[in-house]
Amino acid sequence: MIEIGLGHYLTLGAIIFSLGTLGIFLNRKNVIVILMSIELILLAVNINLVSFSIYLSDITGQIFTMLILTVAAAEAAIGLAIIVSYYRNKGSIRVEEIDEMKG
Amino acid sequence: MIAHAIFFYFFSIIAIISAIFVIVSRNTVHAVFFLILDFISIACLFIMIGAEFLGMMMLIVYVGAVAVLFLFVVMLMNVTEQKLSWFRGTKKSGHIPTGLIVGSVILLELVVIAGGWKYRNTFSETKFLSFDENFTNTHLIGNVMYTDYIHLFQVSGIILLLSMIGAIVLTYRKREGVKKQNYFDQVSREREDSVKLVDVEFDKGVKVDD
Amino acid sequence: MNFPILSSITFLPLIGAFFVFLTKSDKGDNNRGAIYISIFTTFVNFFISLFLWYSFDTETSNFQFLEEINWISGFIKFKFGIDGISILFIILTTLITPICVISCINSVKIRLKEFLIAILVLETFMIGVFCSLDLVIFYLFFEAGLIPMFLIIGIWGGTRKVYSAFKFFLFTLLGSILMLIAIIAIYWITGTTDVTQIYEIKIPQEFQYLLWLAFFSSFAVKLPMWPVHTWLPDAHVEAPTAGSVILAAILLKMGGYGFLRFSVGMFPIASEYFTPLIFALSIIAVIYTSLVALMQDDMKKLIAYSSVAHMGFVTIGIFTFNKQGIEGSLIQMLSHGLISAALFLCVGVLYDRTHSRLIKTYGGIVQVLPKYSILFMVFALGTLGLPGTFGFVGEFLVLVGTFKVNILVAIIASIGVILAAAYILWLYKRVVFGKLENDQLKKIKDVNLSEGSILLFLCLLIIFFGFYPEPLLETIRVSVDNLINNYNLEITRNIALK
Amino acid sequence: MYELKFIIPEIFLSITIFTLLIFGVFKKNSFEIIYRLTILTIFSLILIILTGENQSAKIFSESFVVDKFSLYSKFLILVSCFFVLLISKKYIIDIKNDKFEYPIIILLSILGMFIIVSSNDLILFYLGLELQSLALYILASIDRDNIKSSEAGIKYFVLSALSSGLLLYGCSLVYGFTGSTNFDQIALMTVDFNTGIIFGMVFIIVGLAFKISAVPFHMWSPDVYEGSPTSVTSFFSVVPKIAGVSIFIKFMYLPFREILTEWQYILVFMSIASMILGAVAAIGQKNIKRLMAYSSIGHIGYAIAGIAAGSENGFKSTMVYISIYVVMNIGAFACILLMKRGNKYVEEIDELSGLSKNHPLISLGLLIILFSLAGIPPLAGFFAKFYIFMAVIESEMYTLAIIGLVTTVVSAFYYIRIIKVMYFDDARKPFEKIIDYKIHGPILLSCIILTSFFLYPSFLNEIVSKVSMF
Amino acid sequence: MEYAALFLPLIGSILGYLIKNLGDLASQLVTTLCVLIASIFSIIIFYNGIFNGIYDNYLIYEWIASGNFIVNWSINIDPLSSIMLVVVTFVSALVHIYSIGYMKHDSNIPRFMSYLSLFTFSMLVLVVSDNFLQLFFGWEGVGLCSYLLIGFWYKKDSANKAAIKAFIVNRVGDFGFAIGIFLIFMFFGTVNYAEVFQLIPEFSNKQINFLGFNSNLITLICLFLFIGAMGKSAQFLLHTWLPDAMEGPTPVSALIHAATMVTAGVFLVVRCSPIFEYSQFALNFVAIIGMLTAFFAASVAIVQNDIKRIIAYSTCSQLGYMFFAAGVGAYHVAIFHLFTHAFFKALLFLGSGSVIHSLKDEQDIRKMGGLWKQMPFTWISMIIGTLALTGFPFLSGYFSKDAIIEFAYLRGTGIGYFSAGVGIITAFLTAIYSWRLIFRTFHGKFNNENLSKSEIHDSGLIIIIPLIILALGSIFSGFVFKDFLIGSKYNNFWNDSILILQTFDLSKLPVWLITITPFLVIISIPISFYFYVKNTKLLEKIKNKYIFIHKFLLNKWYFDEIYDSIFVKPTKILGSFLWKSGDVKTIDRLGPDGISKIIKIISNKSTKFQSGYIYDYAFIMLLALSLLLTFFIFYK
Repeated sequence: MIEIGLGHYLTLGAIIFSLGTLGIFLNRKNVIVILMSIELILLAVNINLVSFSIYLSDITGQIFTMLILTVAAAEAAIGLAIIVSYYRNKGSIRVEEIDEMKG
Repeated sequence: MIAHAIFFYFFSIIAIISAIFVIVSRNTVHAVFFLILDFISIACLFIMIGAEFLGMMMLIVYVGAVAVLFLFVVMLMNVTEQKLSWFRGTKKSGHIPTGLIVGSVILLELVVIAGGWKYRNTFSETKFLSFDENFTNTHLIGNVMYTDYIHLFQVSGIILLLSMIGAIVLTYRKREGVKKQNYFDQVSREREDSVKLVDVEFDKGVKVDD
Repeated sequence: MNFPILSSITFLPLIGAFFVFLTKSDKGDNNRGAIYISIFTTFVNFFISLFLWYSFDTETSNFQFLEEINWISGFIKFKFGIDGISILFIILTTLITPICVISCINSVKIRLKEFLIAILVLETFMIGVFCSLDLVIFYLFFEAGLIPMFLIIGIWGGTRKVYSAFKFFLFTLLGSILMLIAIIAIYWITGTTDVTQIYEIKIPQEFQYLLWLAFFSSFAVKLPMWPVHTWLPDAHVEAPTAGSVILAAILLKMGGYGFLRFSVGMFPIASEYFTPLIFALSIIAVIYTSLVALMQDDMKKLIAYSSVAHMGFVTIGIFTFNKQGIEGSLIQMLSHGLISAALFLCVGVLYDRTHSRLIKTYGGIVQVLPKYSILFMVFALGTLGLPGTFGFVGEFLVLVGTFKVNILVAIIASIGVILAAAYILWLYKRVVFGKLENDQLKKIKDVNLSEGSILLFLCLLIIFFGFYPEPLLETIRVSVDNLINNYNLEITRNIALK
Repeated sequence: MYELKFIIPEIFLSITIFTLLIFGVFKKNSFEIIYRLTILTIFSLILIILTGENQSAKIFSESFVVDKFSLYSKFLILVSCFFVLLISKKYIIDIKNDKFEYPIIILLSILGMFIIVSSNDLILFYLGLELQSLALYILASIDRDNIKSSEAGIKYFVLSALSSGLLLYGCSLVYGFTGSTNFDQIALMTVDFNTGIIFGMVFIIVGLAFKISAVPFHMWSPDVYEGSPTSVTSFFSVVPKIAGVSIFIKFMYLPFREILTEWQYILVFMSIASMILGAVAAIGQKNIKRLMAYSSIGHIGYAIAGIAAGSENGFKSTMVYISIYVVMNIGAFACILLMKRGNKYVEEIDELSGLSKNHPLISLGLLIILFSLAGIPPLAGFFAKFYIFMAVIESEMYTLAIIGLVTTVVSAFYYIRIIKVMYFDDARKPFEKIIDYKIHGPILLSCIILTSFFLYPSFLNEIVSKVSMF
Repeated sequence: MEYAALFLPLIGSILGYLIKNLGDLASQLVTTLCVLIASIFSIIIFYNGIFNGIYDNYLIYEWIASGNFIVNWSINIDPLSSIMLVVVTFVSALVHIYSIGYMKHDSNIPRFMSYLSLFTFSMLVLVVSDNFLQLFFGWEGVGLCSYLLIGFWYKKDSANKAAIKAFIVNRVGDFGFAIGIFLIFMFFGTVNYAEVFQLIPEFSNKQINFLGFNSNLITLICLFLFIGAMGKSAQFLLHTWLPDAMEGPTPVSALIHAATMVTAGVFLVVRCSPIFEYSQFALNFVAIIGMLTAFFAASVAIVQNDIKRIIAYSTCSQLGYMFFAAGVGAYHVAIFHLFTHAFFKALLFLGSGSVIHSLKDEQDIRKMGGLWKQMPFTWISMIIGTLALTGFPFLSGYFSKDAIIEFAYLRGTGIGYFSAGVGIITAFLTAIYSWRLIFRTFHGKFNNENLSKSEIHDSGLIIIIPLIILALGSIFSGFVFKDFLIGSKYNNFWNDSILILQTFDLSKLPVWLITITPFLVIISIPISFYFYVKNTKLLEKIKNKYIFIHKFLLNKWYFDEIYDSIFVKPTKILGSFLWKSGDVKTIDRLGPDGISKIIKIISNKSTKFQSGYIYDYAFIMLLALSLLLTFFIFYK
């Protein structure tokens, strides 16, 4: 317990990852929260990568993390843009109401 | 050692709790704030284990840009206040228990793998996370970022460009009926374009457009 | 390499179809060009096939007129060739197709051009089936025939055409996919899909059973055997006359041909092992469908069920593995090809005039259609296997062959012959004889020149071969001998191994 | 500098994108010209690839691979994109979506795909994937005034982001347990068995399966296909699939080649599930785009079956399959893009009723394409399936083969149902007469390829057999 | 000449139909001429056979050759076939002539004549064959012609039904016959008579397993062949078609259902005498069936009212005689009776046809009576025929029928004695019903209400001439040919065409046996005169007293009803059961329809998963992920 090793970090990553996934499929109301959950997942990945990188003394992992940060930002931007566009059409972003197409 | 442990537990507990609040809070603005808190605590952890450049990047990019973007959109759409928690739908369904079960199954399995990793032979002798004293983390990244990984850097640039284009395509609207000055048109206007000399025949008048 | 006569005979109709496609499609029924082209093509094809028969060497069991082109590089060759077994089917095909073309000129009212294209394309596929000496090529043609037939039933069919077309298509497709798996498996077992090579290499015994079953599933549906026959009555009933004719005369024969060429030829041990199964299904088919046929109120359905019964004889004959049985079933297939085609044409003649296939509509038509009645009678007699008609030769040989192998099967199958007499004569009585009560019937005209000449031609053929089947028997003799010899060799070798 | 000659196509593409973007921004109503320039760009890219460097190389510290396999995939991507752009132009203008960004985004997604198929490194692969996906999100919701399109965008975005997350998590595990992001290094490190790597592999496969819409990660595709503008749907159903399948193959056969027995389970499962669901769920569909979505789910099932065979023949057959699939789908969508009646594009299958009477040639074309999709010989679709099953049976996966073939029968049902609607049912009002060689040409070409394929079916094989990654 | 004798009727048949546009007369002439010439040729052949011993086998060509199954078309002339040739062509020629007059008013004369000639051809093919398959061809061919001719008046529903019945019952017989042929081919490897007969002795003790029963091969073959003969010759159990067949025109009944076709069965048994001789069981079976038929048919004939049916039952009965003659081994006697029977039965039929013709198609004898003055020629010829039939001394029937009873007795076995006894009783019954026919028709009161007596007159010359010729035949044929055919030197004539292993000793005949039959026959005349003309009330009384027996006989022992409920109805019910519940409700419902329904249900279910909600989609993805992970954790 006292000696903090890689396993601890990975466990933290795993917990945040699971919370992120839960956030996606338990959510019923707001699409933006789903976006935030996705950010949580990416965060979990970052934790993994950074701790691996430190552990392996290999800088690649951190580079990877940095690029993920970039991509996450881009993704968030586009995601929000789509949500805005949807909101303009529908007047709502409740997840429960996004069911125009099914079957 | 102990300091490491204390800091780790402190920040990770904050991170987990705030992550939980991100997904359960009724107010979206609160959720965004919890997200920011989460990022900050993770950034602290990064700094603590020696990835200080990344930790700072997190703060700048996530907290400074992404989270603000979120806040902006949340405010824009006026969807902040909700009566019920996010995961409670209008229709009754058993999705919460099943979701929790599936989530915990995934979590357990991931933890098992993380635990299993510990006993892997090749890596098991190292108990501490390693710190390289000679170079700072920033140096290390800087050394490779624009040399070995220049192509990645370029591609991520293109991705950002694309997201820009995308955001514009999806949300930018030309307002109809807004009068705007067009300097280029003004300057390039010639006499021939605007004045027309007409020989008017007697007693016929002239037909004027517009 | 000589002139590729088999390829030309196979692909000539396709070229014809292309030219028909190019003709101007008039709104009206004035598709002269299309008609002439298709008649010309099919007749030329018929004469080429006759020439093929003429130059066919009946003394050898080897495949003749071989053609070989690299096709899928490395493992599959486009191989064509015929022996005594396949040549007659080719002639049957080229004979029936012009008849269909001529018959449909009168009866098909809409989209004649497309109809002709479909028939011509179908002819290509059918001939291809009988020519191909490679399993993959065979499969290709075997399945491809579904497309035009599906359209023929669906577009020009009767009231329940959609149901029937779908049933036909999906049923036969489902049947044959297992065969595709088996073909591929054979390739990985033997390293080739060339039938002649597989004959020599011989498939190991332990694989034979499953492979045989896979092939069986395909042929049984196509043939069709009980209990997978139910697509046939529906398809026949709804198909236009020409479609029914082709279906009955040729498509069904592919199953029998497949059994002979592939099941017996490639898997002799499994064939022997599964003979009881075949016998059981076949005699059930013979009795069951004859009984069902007895009670039909729709002429086409009745004939369709009778086809199933007749095909039961074919399978029984093939799996006797003696000369009489196999030659008999070959003759039976040919005769059924002619007779059932003729019967469907007969029904078509009536249908064109009154637009009803129900038996109860008719009665006493001999008074208005005397010529027709005589021709119909000959075909009816052919169906019930009266000596002196083509139908008898095959049926009797099959029974003779079967009796040598399994007395019980032969006896039960013979009961089918009695039932055949019952249903076909009863049909004839209800349609042709009796009082002419339906006023609609009083105005109809006897067969016209084209119908009459087709039917008369078929009638003469049926009688001629009934009295003198020797040309056919001579053609198939050596090949059948060879088949049986190979089979016996394999069986004895297998027994010796045990 | 030596290395740059291998990425001439990518450089050319990037520079063109920038140029076109600048051009488009400054010129008004530039859609028409930029669209043409885009087509021209793609055409010249095809030429560049055909005439360009022919030898294999690994550049950028072995993270970027140029070999025949990637070149073939790129070629296929370009050609299919070329035709998709050709057929969809009229539609885009008709639905008033003629933004100049549209072709540029397509070019960007193609750049992403180029990176994907060439990548030999997890990071590069991820970036390429994101570049492509982001472009696709935008494309899906590009008809921004249409609620369906926005909804499609939202669904696609959320689910795809989730799948990217899963994929990334897998990447992190793989990186952590092997110590490298390079495919070759990963392959070396996976020799000794490790659950962590397998977990990473599972996550990565899930992410990839999502991108090519394999069951059970397919849920997005029917909705997105239906909601997106048809021009985008036709793009979706063809181009990203090529990149997805080719990177799928690459993952299975390069980094994970040592744990073949492990991923075969997943692939067999996904393949069977996709084939069955693709066949079964399509039956009840009324919207033809939705039907095409299920159809492509089914087809992906077959493609995966080829990969699952785990042999050289297996992945080659998959390449052949996807090539033929592209031909068929472009043809099919070209026909769908002709379904315009009274200034409105219609998507219901019933609208095709009696098409053969009013538009005999188009319906003949669609007939050939549909039969080919159903895999009926002698059309090319049959050969595609044939090669797949050759490989599958070679690996003695008989169950997979049998289930696969049974599903072809089921799927034949809904294909011929469309044919039934066109040919057997009564005629409706004819569609608007569209005479556009840019649409009819691809249909004709597609039909010619499909029907004449049997003349020399090893044509594609011979090309693919030269394609090797190793 | 042999070819001509065989093929002329065929040519006549085809030509006769083809030239129908030239008028009825042309086809009548052509067909009749052809058959006439053929009959002359056959007489020449017969003559050459008897006196010059010219017998030969003419091969026409190979019909079917499949492996060792080789069948020829050939003309085999031997004593048996030559005598049959004569019978067939001669009677046929007369019937042709008769038909010209009889069918005068019919609208389909060419068709009728053509059928008749075709029938003649088939019958000839049958008798001249040298192998079983050609025999089978003729066998079925005559069956077909019989079918066509019975159903000649196609507007009559009863005629059509009778035709189909005739064909199908015959088919049942043929089924047995075919199995016999299969057995022969299976064990002897050939279907040629000569070769088969040669091999028979070697196989005489061979036991085979037939459907689980061990039985003697020869017996089996004989029994199956005999089933065929039973069908064709309308023997007990398979006789039901013959009375119904009287729906056809009378010349048809005369030719087919009396003189020729029905005797084919007898011919078959005689032809196969080399086989039958080796199986006592089969012979006994033949004798018993023959006996039963003879008695049964005679008993039924007594109460029937349709003039043609009575004669038909009489035919049945006489065929029974022939069979039991064959059954006791007296094949030559059977043929002799066949020969004489052809004459007098044809005569009777044609005579009754003449009556029917005159009475405007009235066949019920209750509506006749007292016609002898109006139709003297017919009356006389009928009397001659009846006398011959009943075996009145020195007419043809006397020689042949008594000979049968005598030979049966001479056989010396139990069966032989028994059959002789039954034969005598049946002869008495025969006499009774024959005279009943005569008295009811020609004597007593005229009972017809539709027709005045003055309208009735004898038929024209063209009808009378055949009657006269046949009458002469009936009178003299027995006496003339007796010595050739059944005399003590019968072997001189028959050569090897029939085989009788155990010869008969004619000298052992007791006198009472020779005299008893003629005595019964003669006293039957006054008895029946009393019952049927003088004191009809007594008959009524007897009838009412034994109403049950009368009904039983009138309904022909209820055979038709029994067959209907055993075979016909169940077949139909089974047929529609298999169709409706077998094909439609079981195979289709479980097969294609069921599967497609299931697939549609699955399809609907599976599209329900596609709920449209993002969270559901994500959930399914993650669920699948967790399942995969779990799989790997527990699998590894």
